[in-house]
Amino acid sequence: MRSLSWIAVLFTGVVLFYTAPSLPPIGDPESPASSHVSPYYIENSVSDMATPNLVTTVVTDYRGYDTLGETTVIMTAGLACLLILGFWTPMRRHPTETDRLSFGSPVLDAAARLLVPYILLFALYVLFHGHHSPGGGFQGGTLLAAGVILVRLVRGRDCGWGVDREQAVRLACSGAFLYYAVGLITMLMGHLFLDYSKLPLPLTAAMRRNMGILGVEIGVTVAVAGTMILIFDCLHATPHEDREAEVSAERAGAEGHT
Amino acid sequence: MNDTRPLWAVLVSLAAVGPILLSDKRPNLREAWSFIAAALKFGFVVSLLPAVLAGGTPECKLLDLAPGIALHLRADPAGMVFALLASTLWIVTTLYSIGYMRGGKSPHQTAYFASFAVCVSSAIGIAFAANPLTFLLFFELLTVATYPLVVHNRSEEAVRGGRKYLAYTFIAAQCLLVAVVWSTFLVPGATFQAGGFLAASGATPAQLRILLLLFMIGIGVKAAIMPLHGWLPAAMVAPTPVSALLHAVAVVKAGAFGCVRVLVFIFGPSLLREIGMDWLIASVAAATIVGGSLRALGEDNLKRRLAYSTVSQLSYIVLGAALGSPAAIAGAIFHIAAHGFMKITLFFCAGSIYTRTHYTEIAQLAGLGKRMPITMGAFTLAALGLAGTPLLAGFVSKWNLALGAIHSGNEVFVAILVLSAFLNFAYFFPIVYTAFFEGDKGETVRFDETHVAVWLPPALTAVAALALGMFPDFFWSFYTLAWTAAKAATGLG
Amino acid sequence: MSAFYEIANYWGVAILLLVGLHGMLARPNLMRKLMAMNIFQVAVILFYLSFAEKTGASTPVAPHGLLHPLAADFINPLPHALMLTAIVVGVGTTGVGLALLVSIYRRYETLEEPELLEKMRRENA
Amino acid sequence: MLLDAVPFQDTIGLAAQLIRRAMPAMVLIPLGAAMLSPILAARSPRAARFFGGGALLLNFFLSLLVSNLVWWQGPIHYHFGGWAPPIGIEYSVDAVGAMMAPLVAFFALLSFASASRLEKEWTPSHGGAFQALYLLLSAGLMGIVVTGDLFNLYVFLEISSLSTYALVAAGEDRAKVAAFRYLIIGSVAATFWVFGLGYLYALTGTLNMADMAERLPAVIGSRAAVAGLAFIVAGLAIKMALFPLHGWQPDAYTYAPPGAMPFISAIMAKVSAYALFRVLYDVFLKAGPAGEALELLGWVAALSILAGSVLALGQRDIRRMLAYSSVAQIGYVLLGFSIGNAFAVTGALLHMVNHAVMKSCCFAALGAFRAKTGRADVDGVAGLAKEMPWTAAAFTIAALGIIGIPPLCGFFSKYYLIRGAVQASAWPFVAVFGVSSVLGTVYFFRIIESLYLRSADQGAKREIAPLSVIAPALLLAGLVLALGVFSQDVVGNFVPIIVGAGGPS
Repeated sequence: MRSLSWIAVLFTGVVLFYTAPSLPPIGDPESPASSHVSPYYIENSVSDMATPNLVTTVVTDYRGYDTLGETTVIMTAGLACLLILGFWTPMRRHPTETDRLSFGSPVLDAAARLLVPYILLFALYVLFHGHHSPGGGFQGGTLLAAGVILVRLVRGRDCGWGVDREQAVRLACSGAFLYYAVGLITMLMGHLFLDYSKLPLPLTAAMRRNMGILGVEIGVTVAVAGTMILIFDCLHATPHEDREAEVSAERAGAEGHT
Repeated sequence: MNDTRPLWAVLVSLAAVGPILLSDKRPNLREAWSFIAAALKFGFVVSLLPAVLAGGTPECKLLDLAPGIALHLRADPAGMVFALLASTLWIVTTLYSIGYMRGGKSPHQTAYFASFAVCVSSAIGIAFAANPLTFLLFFELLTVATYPLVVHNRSEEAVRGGRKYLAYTFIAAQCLLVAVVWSTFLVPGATFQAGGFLAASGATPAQLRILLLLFMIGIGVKAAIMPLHGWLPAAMVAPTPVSALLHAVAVVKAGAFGCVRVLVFIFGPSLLREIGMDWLIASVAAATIVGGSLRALGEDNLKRRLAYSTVSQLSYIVLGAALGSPAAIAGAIFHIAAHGFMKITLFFCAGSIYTRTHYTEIAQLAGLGKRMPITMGAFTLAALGLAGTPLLAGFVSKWNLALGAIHSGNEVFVAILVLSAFLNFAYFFPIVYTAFFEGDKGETVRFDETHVAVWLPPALTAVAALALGMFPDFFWSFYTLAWTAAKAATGLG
Repeated sequence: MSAFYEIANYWGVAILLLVGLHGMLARPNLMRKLMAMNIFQVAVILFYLSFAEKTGASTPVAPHGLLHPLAADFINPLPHALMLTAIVVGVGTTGVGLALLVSIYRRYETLEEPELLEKMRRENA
Repeated sequence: MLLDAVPFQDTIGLAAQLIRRAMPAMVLIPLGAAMLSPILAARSPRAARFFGGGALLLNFFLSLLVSNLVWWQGPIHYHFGGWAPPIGIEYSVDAVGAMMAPLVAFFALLSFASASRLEKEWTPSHGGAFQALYLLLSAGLMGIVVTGDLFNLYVFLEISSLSTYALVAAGEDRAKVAAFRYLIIGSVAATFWVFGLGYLYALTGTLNMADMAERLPAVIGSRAAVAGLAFIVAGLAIKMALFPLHGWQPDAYTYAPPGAMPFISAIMAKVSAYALFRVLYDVFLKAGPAGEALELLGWVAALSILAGSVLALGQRDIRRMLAYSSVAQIGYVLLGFSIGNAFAVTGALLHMVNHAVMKSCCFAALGAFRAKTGRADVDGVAGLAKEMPWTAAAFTIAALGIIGIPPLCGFFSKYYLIRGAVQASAWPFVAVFGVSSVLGTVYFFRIIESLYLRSADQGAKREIAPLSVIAPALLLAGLVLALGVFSQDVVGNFVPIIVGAGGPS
């Protein structure tokens, strides 16, 4: 296996170093990449969909179908983790003694209690302000998941505001489906898939696109948040039999002490 | 224009495969199906005879196999000879195998009858194929359909024989595929024409030689030409009706007929002579004739000796087709039929000897002539025919082959034919002698023939061989068919 | 043909790519392979983003009220949009890879490939 | 109602317009069904399974309608979000795409029954996830087939890859190691594709296939374009499991769950080969891929054919042997593309269809054998022909097809490939076809021999193989025969298009 790797590395290296000089110089405004399609994006996105953030317009509207694919990729990853590690450890309502303190020392507990609300609030800001400043669905979703996972880490494995694995799966799938539904509405009305300007909203075409982008961003956020929590939960879960062994060991330990 | 009789001739036995497989539990019904299919097929083929004799070529085109090439069936004189032989002998062999199988109680009889039906239908398909691709299609179908027969009794030796058979035939199949594709590339949409269609192909002589080599390897394995004949003796482990099928009715005969198709109907005598390959192939055939006979001398097992005799007899056909003069081609095509009748008689006799006495070695046959006069009588008649004695079918084809050799200017092959006659005599006469003149003279031996279905077929085919010898146009008019094909091929018109 | 300094980014990309590729193919530890895969994917992200560069152009967010932004003022947003997808795909693949590693470790108690293959062979025999 | 008010001819026009509008639904139906499956499965697994099956059935009919419309009225284009290319993303289905789409939809539908049969032992949400991933795989593959945008192809390539890693990992314990190796090598392949696309984007500034085809001739001379093509082809070669890069396939095929195998084995490599066809003959055609680049590709393919056949000889486990045989057969397809003339390319495309049918028939039959005896090696299937005559016959027909016996379909694709090779007088490649068929005969007849000629050891445990596993095998065997006899109708549709569309003469 090692010799194959050296051959592959050598061969790829030669191709890279031999062909790099013939690429256009970096930063050159006349390079094909910057002169063929992207000028349209830059000049028309504000007038087309009243969204100053050019990247968001490209991500969610001009190449909106790519992002639907992306959201599906995230959902696929979540479902894949569920299938591979689908050992079903149902959430227990009343965490045992060790669960509460697995990570949480009092200092961490207090810090988390302060930090998490701001993380979640900032996540919503990033989502809703994605039109005007760098941000959008993916970043918002990740931040949401970060908040929830921080609580899990601090407060112990099994409590995370009732977002157990079942809800996480449902969250991931419904987020992706929301994005899909926004596109489907225009298609069922006889127009093109994901053509936000044809959404049945009493607004101008540009504003309809703006709202379409927002709806799609929400779908992405929900999908990404759900998937992140699902993946964390799967990786974190211990299979049934280990679980019972752990609990029984715990009980034996408790009797031993008393 | 679309005369569908050739199509029905091919399809009727394929259609019979279903009922044969389904009536596995009821042997009588299964044999009945085989008989009905054989009779129908024989009827269709014979119904084509008057049209072909009158010079017509009833044909029918079905769906396209490739751009510009259709599944094209056409009954021309040469094809008719092979088709008539195959359908006639199928009836006789079905009768014989019922007797033989019943007697021998061998298992897997349904598989035997089903693959037998597929073999014969692909043989008829090969006979009536009008373009190389259709020929290839039926040729490979025959290859696959014969495998279950070669490994019929599932013994370790049979499986090894099957493996050898597969090795030879599948390598040949690839060469044939390339050759067919190449020929359709050189002359797109070409069909078999008497006198060959490659003349106008514009390929260089070197390419044509390679193409011919590929064709000969592809078809030579089935025609058991010397270096490629290894699988045939190994396939002798199968029961006798299977060997009869292999040797006389379909498989090896399809190979020989394939050689005639390639040498006469794809390349054509003039082109062969032009690229200087005619004497090469003729000499290989001659070498096979002599080599096969010498190997036959050395074999003590009766069936293996007959196998090597087939190897040498088949090369008569290849020799005739290679020489290219009208008489040689006519002799070659006639020998397809003559050898069919004679060799099947020998195998039937070998089978009836085995069912009655379980003798397989020639030394054991001492004094058998008196116990089984009909079988041994038929054996002697067929053996003499193969040796080429006058008044028998073998003589007619050998006479024409010798005439053809002289016409085409290679007299040396006449010597080969004479030498092979002596060799034939040398390896058949000891059998006849031990059967009739040796063995304990004294005690009276009672008549001890096997079941009627086992000794009647060899008698019939021996008489047919005799009849063909005396009246070459007897019933099937093989002789006129052979000569019409030969005249057309050499432009005598 | 661009001069050496004009395409400096691409040397960085090449090095990252080669390090990632070597790490994935040669490293015996499966977790290291996964990390090398991330390096490999980051290299591509850097590669695309170096197309987006325009000298003298600012980040692709039009200031408030500017109705018709000029192409020369803003860098090319397309590669950034595409690399959002590549990042997401990277996360997805790493997530599934981690899940596989967890289940392998739980079943075979090792992540070293030679040991792993040895255990599988012994079980198989 | 709208329709009956319109006279008959207009309804045809209306129907055509409707299908033209509904074309992307070929991807969206399985995609939507996949998104809803886990939610539905939590409530009632049976309803979820009918929902998934119904979605695939509807998808198959739609793909038939679309392909007939394409073959009748020419390519269909669809602009997402109302943005015409190269601004937005475009779906474009031409004659060859119209052949692949029903193929993907058919195999997704066919092995859905046997794949979902496996879920009985799992919890509902586990099953829901399996079905969702199966639907995502079919949506991903269909997305690759119909897309007209190179980056969109990467996204759907990634969807199908991720779901395949999970489906493979759902098999027995060793499958997880095989899935991890497949994940690593698969992500190398996908990243190579993006990297190569980066080069081409840097030179042409567009991601749309048609637009890039227009702009490539100007820049084809530069080294970067050749490097881009090299990376793209390398990436796809890994996905197609071409020799030296096929390391992941044998393990993945061996340990994957038998239910999903007919689908995975048949379609995965073919869709990557089809993507390669789009790159070589849609994107790079006008620029004329460098002669020697195609020549090199041809030699890699020839090497892959021989190596795959030889490696397949040495295998006792039939699944591993079929995996190596797939390495060889995909080499046929690549060799057909690299020879380049109309016959060879037609042969390559036809071989994609034929091999998909034949290989999945082998795996379906093998699944039935394994359900019966629990073993999948050559000795394990000894003497099974007596107990399972129909499945054994199906396996034999598929095996003879792969070897190339007329009138089965394998013969005709080989006929075109050899005809193309002879026309380009590429004699070494003709020899390669011959040798690999002979090798194929050896390793397939070893199994046929074991099936029919050896007696079964009575000790092995015997369950009844369920009909849902045997039925696909029989249906596919029938298809092998039908495709062979009617190969002209399949070919008739896309030969003129390839030759007509300025393809290779």
